[in-house]
Order: sequence, then C-alpha cells, then structure tokens
Amino acid sequence: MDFGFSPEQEKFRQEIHEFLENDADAKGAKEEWAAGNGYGPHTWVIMKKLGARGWLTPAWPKEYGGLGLPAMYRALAMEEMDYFTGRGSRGVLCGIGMTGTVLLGHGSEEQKREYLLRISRGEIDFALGYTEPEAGSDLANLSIKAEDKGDYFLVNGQKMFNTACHYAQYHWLGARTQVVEPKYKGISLFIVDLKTPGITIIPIQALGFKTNQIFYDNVKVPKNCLVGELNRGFYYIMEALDHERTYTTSRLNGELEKLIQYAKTSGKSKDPIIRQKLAQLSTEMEIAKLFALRIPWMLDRGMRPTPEAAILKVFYAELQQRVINTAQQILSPYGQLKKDSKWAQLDGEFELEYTASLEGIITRGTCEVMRNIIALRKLGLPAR
Amino acid sequence: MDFGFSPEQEKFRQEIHEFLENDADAKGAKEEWAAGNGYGPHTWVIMKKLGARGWLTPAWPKEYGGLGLPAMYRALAMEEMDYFTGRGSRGVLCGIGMTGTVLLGHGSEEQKREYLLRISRGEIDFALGYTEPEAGSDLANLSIKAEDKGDYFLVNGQKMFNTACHYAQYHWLGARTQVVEPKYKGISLFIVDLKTPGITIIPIQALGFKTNQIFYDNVKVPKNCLVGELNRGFYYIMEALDHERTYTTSRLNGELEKLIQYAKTSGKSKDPIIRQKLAQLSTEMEIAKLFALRIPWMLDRGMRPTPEAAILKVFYAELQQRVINTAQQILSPYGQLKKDSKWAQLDGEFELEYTASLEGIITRGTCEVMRNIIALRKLGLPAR
Amino acid sequence: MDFSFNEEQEMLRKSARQFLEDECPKKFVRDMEEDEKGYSPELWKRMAELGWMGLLLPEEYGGLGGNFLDLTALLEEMGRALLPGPFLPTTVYSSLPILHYGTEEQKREFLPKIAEGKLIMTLAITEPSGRFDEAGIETKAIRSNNDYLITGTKLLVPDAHIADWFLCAAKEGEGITLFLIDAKTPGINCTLLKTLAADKQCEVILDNAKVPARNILGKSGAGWEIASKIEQWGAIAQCALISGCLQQVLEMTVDYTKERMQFGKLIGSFQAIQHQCADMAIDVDAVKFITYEAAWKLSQKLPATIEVSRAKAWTSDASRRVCLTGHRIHGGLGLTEDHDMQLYFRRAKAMELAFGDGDFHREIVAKELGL
Amino acid sequence: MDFSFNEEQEMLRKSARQFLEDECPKKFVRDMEEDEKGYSPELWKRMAELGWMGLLLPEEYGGLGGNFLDLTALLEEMGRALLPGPFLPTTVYSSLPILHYGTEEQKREFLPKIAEGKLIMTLAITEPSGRFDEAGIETKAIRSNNDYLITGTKLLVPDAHIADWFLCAAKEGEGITLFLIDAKTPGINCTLLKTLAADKQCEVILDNAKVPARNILGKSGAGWEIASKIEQWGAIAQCALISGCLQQVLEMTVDYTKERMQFGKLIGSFQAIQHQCADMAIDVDAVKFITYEAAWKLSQKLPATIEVSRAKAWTSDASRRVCLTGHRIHGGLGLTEDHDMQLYFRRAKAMELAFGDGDFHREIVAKELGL
Repeated sequence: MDFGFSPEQEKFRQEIHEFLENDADAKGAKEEWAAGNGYGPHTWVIMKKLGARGWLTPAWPKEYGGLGLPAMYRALAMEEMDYFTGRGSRGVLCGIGMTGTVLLGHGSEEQKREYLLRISRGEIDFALGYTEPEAGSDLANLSIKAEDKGDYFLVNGQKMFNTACHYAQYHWLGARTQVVEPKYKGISLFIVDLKTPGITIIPIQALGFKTNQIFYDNVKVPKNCLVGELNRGFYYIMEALDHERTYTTSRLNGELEKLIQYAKTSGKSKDPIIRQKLAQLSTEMEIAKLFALRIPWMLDRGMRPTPEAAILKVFYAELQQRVINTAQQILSPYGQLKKDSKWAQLDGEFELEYTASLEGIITRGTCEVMRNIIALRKLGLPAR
Repeated sequence: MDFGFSPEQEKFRQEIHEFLENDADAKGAKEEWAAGNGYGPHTWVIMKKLGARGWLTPAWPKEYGGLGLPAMYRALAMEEMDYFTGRGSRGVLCGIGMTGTVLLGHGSEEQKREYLLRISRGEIDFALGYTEPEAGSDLANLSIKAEDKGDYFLVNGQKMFNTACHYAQYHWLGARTQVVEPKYKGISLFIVDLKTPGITIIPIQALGFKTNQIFYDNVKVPKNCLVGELNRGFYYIMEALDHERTYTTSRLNGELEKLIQYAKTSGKSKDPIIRQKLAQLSTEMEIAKLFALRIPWMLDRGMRPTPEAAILKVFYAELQQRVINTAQQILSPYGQLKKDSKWAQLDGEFELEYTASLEGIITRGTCEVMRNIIALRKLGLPAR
Repeated sequence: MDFSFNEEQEMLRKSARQFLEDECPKKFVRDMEEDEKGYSPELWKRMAELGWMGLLLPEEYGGLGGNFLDLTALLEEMGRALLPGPFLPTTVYSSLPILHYGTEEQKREFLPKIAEGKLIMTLAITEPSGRFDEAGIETKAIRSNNDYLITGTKLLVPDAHIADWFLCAAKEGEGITLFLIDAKTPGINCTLLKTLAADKQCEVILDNAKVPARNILGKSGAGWEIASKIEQWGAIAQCALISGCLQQVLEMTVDYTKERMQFGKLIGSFQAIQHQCADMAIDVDAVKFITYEAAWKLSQKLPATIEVSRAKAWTSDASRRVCLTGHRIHGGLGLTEDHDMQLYFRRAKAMELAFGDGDFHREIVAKELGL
Repeated sequence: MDFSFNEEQEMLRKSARQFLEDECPKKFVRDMEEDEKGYSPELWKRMAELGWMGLLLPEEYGGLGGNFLDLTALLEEMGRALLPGPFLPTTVYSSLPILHYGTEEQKREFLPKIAEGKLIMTLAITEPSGRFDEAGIETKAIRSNNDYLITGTKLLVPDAHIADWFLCAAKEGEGITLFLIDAKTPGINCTLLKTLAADKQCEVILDNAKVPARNILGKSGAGWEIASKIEQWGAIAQCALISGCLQQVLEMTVDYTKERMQFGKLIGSFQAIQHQCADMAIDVDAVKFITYEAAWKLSQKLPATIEVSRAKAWTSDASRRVCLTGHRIHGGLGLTEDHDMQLYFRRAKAMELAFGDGDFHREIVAKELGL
C-alpha cells in the first residue's frame, strides 16, 4: 500500500497548479463557470492552453494529443483543474470523458483523427446527448429516432438537459436505431454537428446552471458519424460512464477548507457541535478522496471500476449535501444571502451551492441507480 | 384539537399507577419480565389482580370482562402497565391483543364465552403462533398444515419464535387449510390447547429473551377450535395486527428519563453534544407519544389505523435504537457492563437493552414491511 | 385527546385553500420574487376583508378573536401556497406583542388599522451577530428628554422596505427595550438584501432615529421578555408554514411517482421510492403533530417553551429532509426554474432559519429538561 | 497510490485466515465467552510459533520486523474470526511501548518472552472517570527510596486476570508515569467484570503495590506522551479488528440474502435490501481505506494523529451501522444465540468503545484541523 504520490506525480500536479494560479484566463474561466453558463471566451482560451500542454488528456496516447501517462495523472490534472475552475466543471467534460473514451476504444481511424486531436487540444467540445423527457435514469428507454436512409441517418425527436448545447460544437447523440426488446439493444451513438439544419436548441434555466432542450426535425446525419457498431451504443455508454462518474474531490474539499477557515475566523469553531460536524466532514472528505483515487488506480491495473465508480458517486453526492448543509448552519443566518447582496459571506458561494449542488444527487445516475449497481455488480445480489 | 386527557382519564390512569406502584406482586412481575422469561408466578398473580379490576381489557364489553370504555382508556392502562412491568410486555399480549380482538369480531358465541372472560380476568394467555422458518415477514407463506378429517383438524408442521409457548395455556395458531394462490387465501386460525398430545416445545435463547420452536406431530384439534370462517384467517390476522402494533411509549420514555437523570447527576449534561442528543430524543419521544395516542383516537372514531400503526412501529423501533445508542454513549465505557457486574450503571439496563432492543426493529413486521404499508396504504403508491 | 381541527377551523382552512389557489397561484409567487415590493396591495386588502389580519385580535380591535390553532390552520394553507408578503411580520410579530404588552392607547392606535389591512408592520431584532438571544443586541437607545435616539444595524428584517412601522429591540443600559418606530422617522435607512428564497429581507440602519418615549412597548429595560415571547410565536408560526409547505411537497412528489414511468414501470412501484415516500410521510405527520401540540398549548395559554422549541427543532430538520427527498424523486425536472419543487426547496430554507434552526432550539429543549 | 496489500501481506492474511478458520471456529469463540480465562494457552502457543506475537518486534528480540500494515492484515483476520484472548494487550498495548520507550534492559527482559508467547501483558490506563485523557488518571505513585507505592483503581483492563505483567499509568506529582508491574505484586486485586461482549475486562485495584523504580517505562512524569501513543496504536488496531469483523458481517449478510426466500423471491432481489447492502458495502470500503491510510502512515513513521482519529471516528460509527443492518436483514434468526450475527454485534460494541468512540475522536480531529 501507498497513500502518497510519487515525486513525478507531485511535480506534474505542481506544474498545473502553478500554471492555473498565475494565468489570467484561468481566473476569467472560473468566473464564467461560476455564473453557471458553461464555456465563455476565457474558458476556450484556457482549454487551448491546457490542451497545448497535454494536460486535458494526459492518459491518451501521444498520437492523439495525450501524454501517454497512467490514468492517475489524469486524476491529478483533473483535481487541479477542478479546484481552480470551480463549480460547473465537475468531473469530466463530455468531449474528453465520453466521446474521447468511446472513440479511443471503438471509433474508426477516421473519427479518431478527426476529433481526438481537436478534443485534446481543447479546440472543441461535445454536448452530452443522452437524457430525454421519458429517459432519465432509464436511459435504455430513449426514443429519439435515427433511421437509416441509405446515404444518411434521418434523426427526429428531442432531448432534455443537454447542458453543453449552447457552447459545444458537437452533439454526442444516443439515438434509437432499432425498436427491439430489450430496449438497450437498439441504441447507437452518433457525432452530430450542432449547426446541422433541423436542430433547434431551447435554453432551460435550472437551479444554478443553464441547460438545454434540443429538438431534431428531419436532421440528416452522415453515415460516417455513426460511432462503432450499429446498435452497440448502450454498451459503449455504460463503459464510458464509469469515466464520467470519476469525480475529483478537490473542489468540494476546497469548499470545506473555506468553511473551516470561516469557522476559525468567525469564532464559531469554539462551538463543540460545529467542531464535531466539521471533523466528521473532514473525515468523510478523506474517504471521498480515497474513493476517487481508487478509480484511476484500478484503471491503471486494467480493472473496470463500475461498482467502485458508483460508490464514489453516491458517497460524493451525499457528502456534498452534508457539506452544504453544515455550511448553511455555520453561516446561519447569512447563508441565505446571494453573492451580490450586502452582508453575503464567502462571496455567497454557499447560497449558490445550496441549490446548485442538488444536481449532484440526480445527474449521471441517481444515487438510487448507483446503489442498485453496487448491489448487483459488487455484491452479486439477484436482479429479480 | 386537544392534547390533554380528561379528568376521568387522568383518574383512571392514576388508579392503575398507584395500584402498580404499591403492589408487591407488580414488583415481582417486573423482575420476572426483566429476566426475559415471560410470565412467572408473580406475573400470573398481578395479571389476575389487574383482570379483576377490568384493567386488562377496559375497552371490551362488560359481558366479557371489560369496562366498556373507549380505546383511549385501554391505551392509558397499557401505558401504566408497561411503565411498571418493564421490558418484555411491549404493547399487547397475544391473548388480549390478537385472540381477544379476533374473537370479539369473528368468534363463535361459544368461543367468546369460553375464552374472553378468562383472558380479561388474566387467567389464561395465548402464544402467538404465526412465524415459521420460511414465513417471517412473508406470513402468507406459512405451511404448517391443518387437514380437515371430518371430526377434527389434523395438524402437522412447525413454528418458530413462538415466544409465550413455555408459559401460555393456548396456542393461537395460524395454519394452512388450503393450498391455493394467492397463498393468503388458504390460512385459518385455531385455538389449540398446548397440552394436546403431539405438541413438542423446544426453547430457543435469543438476545435478551427466551422464545420457542414448536412442533406439531399429528395433533388432533377439535372442529370447534377453528376461529371464524375457514380460510379467512389471514384477514383476521391483518385486522388484529393493527392492534398488536399498538405500542405504548411509557416504557421507552421511562428509560429516556433515567438517562436524562443520569446525565444530570454524572455531570455529562454539561457536554453540549450530549445536550443536543438528549433534546433530540426528548423531541422524538414526544412525537412517538402522539403517534401512539393517534391509534386509540382513531379506533374510537371507527377508523382502521393500518398505515398509522405502521408509522408508529417504524418510528418507535428506530427511536428505540437511537435511545439505546445515546445511552451507550453517555454511559461509555460503562454501558457494556452487565446488570450483575461490578461498576454496572443504572442496573445494567442499557447493556441488556442494547441487544434486547433489536427485536423491536424485526418482529411484528420489519421496518421495511411497515414502510411498504405506509407507501401503499397511506400514499396509494402502485404495488407493481 | 383530539388530533383533529374543529369544524370552524376546517372551514377556515377550506376557504383559505380555495382563496389562495385562486389568488396566489405559483405564477403570482414567481412574480412576487421578481417584484420589488414582494406583495400585492390588492391581495393584502382582500385578505384583510377575510379577517385574516385580525384573526388573533379581539373583536373590540376589529379582530375575529381566534386562537393559535385557528392561526395554524390558516398558516398551513399559506405555507402550502407559498404566499409571499408581510403577513407574519404584521400580525404575529407585531400585532400580537402590541395586543399582549401594549398600552390601551397603543392598542387602539395600531390594532384596528392592522386588522383593516391599512398598516404593515415588521420586527427588527436580529443584528449582525446573527444571534437570537439578548446578547446579540447592540443597537443602542439613548434617552434624550421625552425621546430616545436609536442607533444600530438590524439585519434580515422581513419586509422592512414596505413596512409602515417597526417593532425594534434596542439596548438601554443593561436591559433591552422594545420600541414602536415609524418607518418614516429621519435617520432610518433600509436596503433590500438578495436571498435564496427571494423573500424580502432587509438591512435597516438606524442613525440617531428619534422615537418618543411613549412608543416603548412594555416596560423600559424589560423588552427581552417580550422579544422571547415573540420569538416563540414566530417559531411556531414558521412551523405551521413549514407544515403546509411539506404537506404540499409530499403530495406533489407522491403524485409524480404515480405518473412517471421509468424502466417500464411507474417509479412509485420501486421499493426505494416507496420507502423514501414513506419516510416523507412519517416526517410530515410528525411535523404536524408536534406543531399542533405546541399551538394547542399556546391556544390554551399554557407554558409552551419546550413544546415550541421541540416543534421548531424537529420541523427545521424535517423540512430539509422532506424537500431534499422531493428533489431526489423529481429528478432533473424538479431542478428547472419552471417547476414548483425548487420554489418549496428555497423557501423551506428561509423558514428553517427564521427564529432559530434545529441546534438552537435543541439547546432550549435541553435547558427546559433541566440539563 | 496503491490500495492493495503487498504479496507478503496477502500471504500472511491467507495463512492467518486458514489457521483461524481451523483453530478459532465460532464454537471456540462461544466456549471462550463462557471460559473463565477467555483464551486457550494451547492456541496462544501456536500463534506464537507462527510469529504473531513478535510480528512488530525486531529480529533481535525474536520478532519478525513487520510494520503496522502487516499487523493490519493480521488483525483484520482476527476480527473476522472474533479471536478471543490477550493478543492486542500483550503486543500492541505492551510490547510496542516497551520497544519504543523501554531501556535496553527492559527490552531484553520482556520482548523475547512476549515473542515466544511466554508472557502475557496488558494495559491498565482507564479509571472510574471513564476518560481517555490525562485528567482521567487519579491512581497515585509515591516514591519510597528505590521503589514506588502505587494506589488506585483501574477499570476495563483487558485480560488482567491472566496477565503476568501490567503496563500501568499513575500520577506522580503533576505528571503521569508509566510502570511495568508484576501481576503477582502484593496489594494487587483483580476482579473480572461481566460485559456485553463477554470479553474479559477487569477491575484492577492497586493498594500500595510496590514497584521498583527501574520498572518505570520512559521518563518519570513523562508517561502521558507514551500513553497517547499507545492509545493511537490501540485505536488503529481496533479499527483493523472492526474492519475484518464488518467484512465478515457484510459477507454473511449478503450470502443470506441470496438464500432466504420471502414473498416467493430471494430477499436479495428486493430493492430495500439491495440498498441496505449497498450502504453496508460503502461503509466497509470506507472503513478499510481510512484504516489502511492511518496504518500506512504509522508504518512509514509519519505523524498520524489526525489519520488515526479519523479512522477510529468513522469506524466506530460505521461499525454500529453495519452490524445493525446485518441484524435487520437477518431478521429473527440473527437474534438467536446459535447464530453468529449476534456475536459480531456484541463484539463490535466493545471495539467501538475501546480507545474512544466517534465523538471522542472527532474532537481530536477538530483540534488537529486547528479548530
């Protein structure tokens, strides 16, 4: 066992840390994300700067813009980026985490050349296109239709909560290519240029972040935009979701550190009840860190961390709720004041987080679905 | 609304209270129950004394030994008895709560005359005969067989956890009289004299209490021992279970009061964390009290409190765990010392309760089954 | 023992529900979040016509002579509807203390106007310390002939920006004195704060605001006794609001589980969802009973310190649990601004914090237990 | 980062599991609950032969030169098997402090004998105050020429009734001094207490027990530093035991859900049971990682105060949750004395309390965080 990082790993982390701390665009990007709108001009600049150094995709092969390093380096890079880019950039971006992962494993050589280098350089991003009004937790139920018309696929239907649609260039679309039981056997993945005629994007304002509804009306998608094999999309999605559920804990830990600091300076740290709560959160945060680092450790050993990613997701999301609630208590009654209000404490961060954090217990698999995965995949309980 | 008792109710309660406080057999009975063995000689004496006053069954009609009073009086009587008889006499006894309730509603006039008066006078008790090795939460799955042989029923099979078998005179037996789907439609109820040939009782020592396994080997049960209609037993059981889940809170409240007193005298009450925990428990105890009193209040209005009894059961059983755990913490490290050990605190009560209380979350319907009932019967959620 | 409202209370509840469904739909609630005033004078007038402002006031002051249980029935409906505006500040936080501690002259001056809906009042106690106890008060009142000069900062004062008068706590020597202060008094400056619930809480700065000595409520230096009583009334009023709010969250969530299909089934048929709903139902029943018990004690004019604090402690925590579970079950949909769930979630936090959260009230319970 | 035991540790674990499955079946555990000694000298000897008593001792004292991670692997297996007897008191609580703070003479006198399984020792710190801190020590040591006279009462001393020597904390002036005391010293009286776990905890009364000054461990008056260190070692050792114990509860429970039918289905197919099992699994993984991290720090001789207290705080609480869920799922069967579940439940409580419960260690974490 070893609960430390190697000197090379520490150096790698430190380089990113120093870069982000000193770069003006990193600060600009942080503000853009904090507003809940996703990428703005500064974010695009910083992504390109990070991409140029290989830091967006350190674990990818060098030929596709990566550094050919173990997954643990990717985790370290993500930790640093999350700490600085703040809320919104939770975990991975669709382009890197989903598209990249699936293309590396199942994309055509043409697709890899077309997209991977641009992703790794931070030039493009993808909007995750899975959720539909009737397909939330039950992803296999998605119904947006992609019909094979010989020369192209004709896509019709709608998607909900496709968050990056208003700034990404591409849609990472899961669509039904066959009506079949079980339903998950009729789903395929496509890369769709969001400027394709027939696509309409309707913004949705959610608590603390902006997302979108997207409508496909007779959209023609070229044949070469199909990713991997027809009707194998659900398998690819599941495989890559283990990556999308790879949380880093640095951001939440940063919030806890701010809170501990606030408790000290405000004198609230003298309250034995608050001491207990903060000590407990600090303990849970340590556990979350270890759960998070287990994922790359397993990936580097060729193991597939499906239930472990589910454990991380549940633990992290529920810990986040406890952190926010303890923050509200410590800041009470100021915790309800918004960022730009007089008397707001800690820049109103925990007022924003109080609602924005709810997303964590729901998206990327609800905590309930995660517990099912742990029971079935880790413990081998009977499905029915 | 009214959260007080009427002067008549207070007087009724006070009479029982004073009687139990001053009666020597009440103290003896308390010790017998505390040992986890159920009825002993003192218990039989005190039951008869209580029965002679109508206090065992105040809500029964006068002709069957009751006082013809509302169910709220029964609750008050139970509260007083539980407070004094201590652990073991939780809620109701099978004879009063199950047998009595079912006989009053569905028994033959002969059965009512034969058993109700003796129950109400505290002369006899019944052992609850529902659970089997393969029929715990899933009571409908019980398989002990009662075959109609013309003159009698021939009973073969076994029961588990039939706690009162070693001191009760009768077995309140749920047995399969028809093999049918759904299974619950083939169950009938019988009153069986435990001295009938072919019955073997094997004691089982469980955590903090003594219980039994009971075997039926070609036991002949007379026809007139069938209660109500053939194959309607499950309906009767369910109806009466609302009564058996009628907890009183006085005993647990008594424990909490002891604990609060201990915290005061030991100085632990200065600890803000312990103050919070005790205040929370006291709040939850108040809620449990109100949940408990809601049941007789509903019964007196002709309402059937099925989900409300389930709410009480879940809340009470889980509160009991919290009380015991807080007790362990306050008594720490002495909480692990047994009654008859040097340095034991509060007579070792919470050491015993630490294990004995587990029974509360399991028997008379697990908390999981109770939550199902709340969801289906109170909220109307779909069964499948 | 009786766990039900009486017939009059049921009628009040029923008519309030109907009225608020018509007059306070969620569109109105959303509009008021954006609106600077945060209430509708028109609706305020109609509520006054229904007698709501004077519900707890004796008939001689234009009221209906109701008690705390009547109020509870009404507040549950207001909580259910998320009614915005200065109802509690004007009535429970202001008219009740005037009724119980005011001089006959003060009563005649304020109470009939309040009952008629012609006067909006609010309570200015909390200060930057954020504490709910006497030691949190640093605003100073200095006697100058027949007047007092009051200086200090009051925070999170509800609806101060539209209030005609304030009931304000200030330190006079070692004691606390309560003053009735005309909002138009020179030296008073009011700033609207921006809050999670988009309710209208304000900072009120008093800079040598001159208040006549006859505007003292109760006795000079003995104001904290009144303030404690107001905090009790305020706490139980918040409990009643939360109770109505959570009942609606439960119903809304249960309804959703009966409509929403996933994995080919109604989500309400999944045991995990069923058990979450069951826990919500237990919490909601507990909130009601513990709130009703305290309200009943107050309606009987019995001491209710421990009951009120038990109610606020439990209700504050249950509120968070129930709303969070509501969001869990509603999934992504509940997070959108168009959905009502998030309105309840945000409001619930404000109610949880008002007049002390769970830990604060548990400490009071502990004291009352003699710990 | 590496989350796995190394090969040697895996071998140690594997052989320990096999050995304990053979030598410490549940029948033995039950017998030892009834047995007055509470351990088997025969088994003790065999464990010594395997090198377990000297696992952490250098080779020069007859040990294997292992570290805290090696010990963790072994303790997890002991926890899984619920091995009764004085292993921790003799090794972690006694041989380690002698190794780290003893004189060369003391080391040569005690360590080889311990490694050979010829000496049983235990730690006598706790007193009637029940506290784990320096202020809890009231036992007095009074110097008399070359000896000390020690008087006081030690409580919950594990296995004192079979110990050959005690490591005992006493107050000398304002400081605390640790003494190595021969159990046969006149004036020592040992009474077995009756406990929930039926482990062998004792009251030890010292009445002017005469101890030579050369039997001081470390420096006179500076014993609390050592005691703190022992409490750290003890706490993390308890975590490792709990970890093994909970792993077994999880496995046993999951197995049961795959066998037990109710309502025509395996109970493991019910979502409520699945989610309870999932929560147990999360708890168990967390217990392991947080324990391993602290043990790793100790094995690297890095400061580990916060890590140990985090581990004991989390593990103590998780232990209760996991065992309670185990009982919930096992239903009535788990409550019978014939079933193993209750053995784990009872033992877990003793481990939870040993060297401080969750609240105690959270306060240490808070201090370490600079709060």
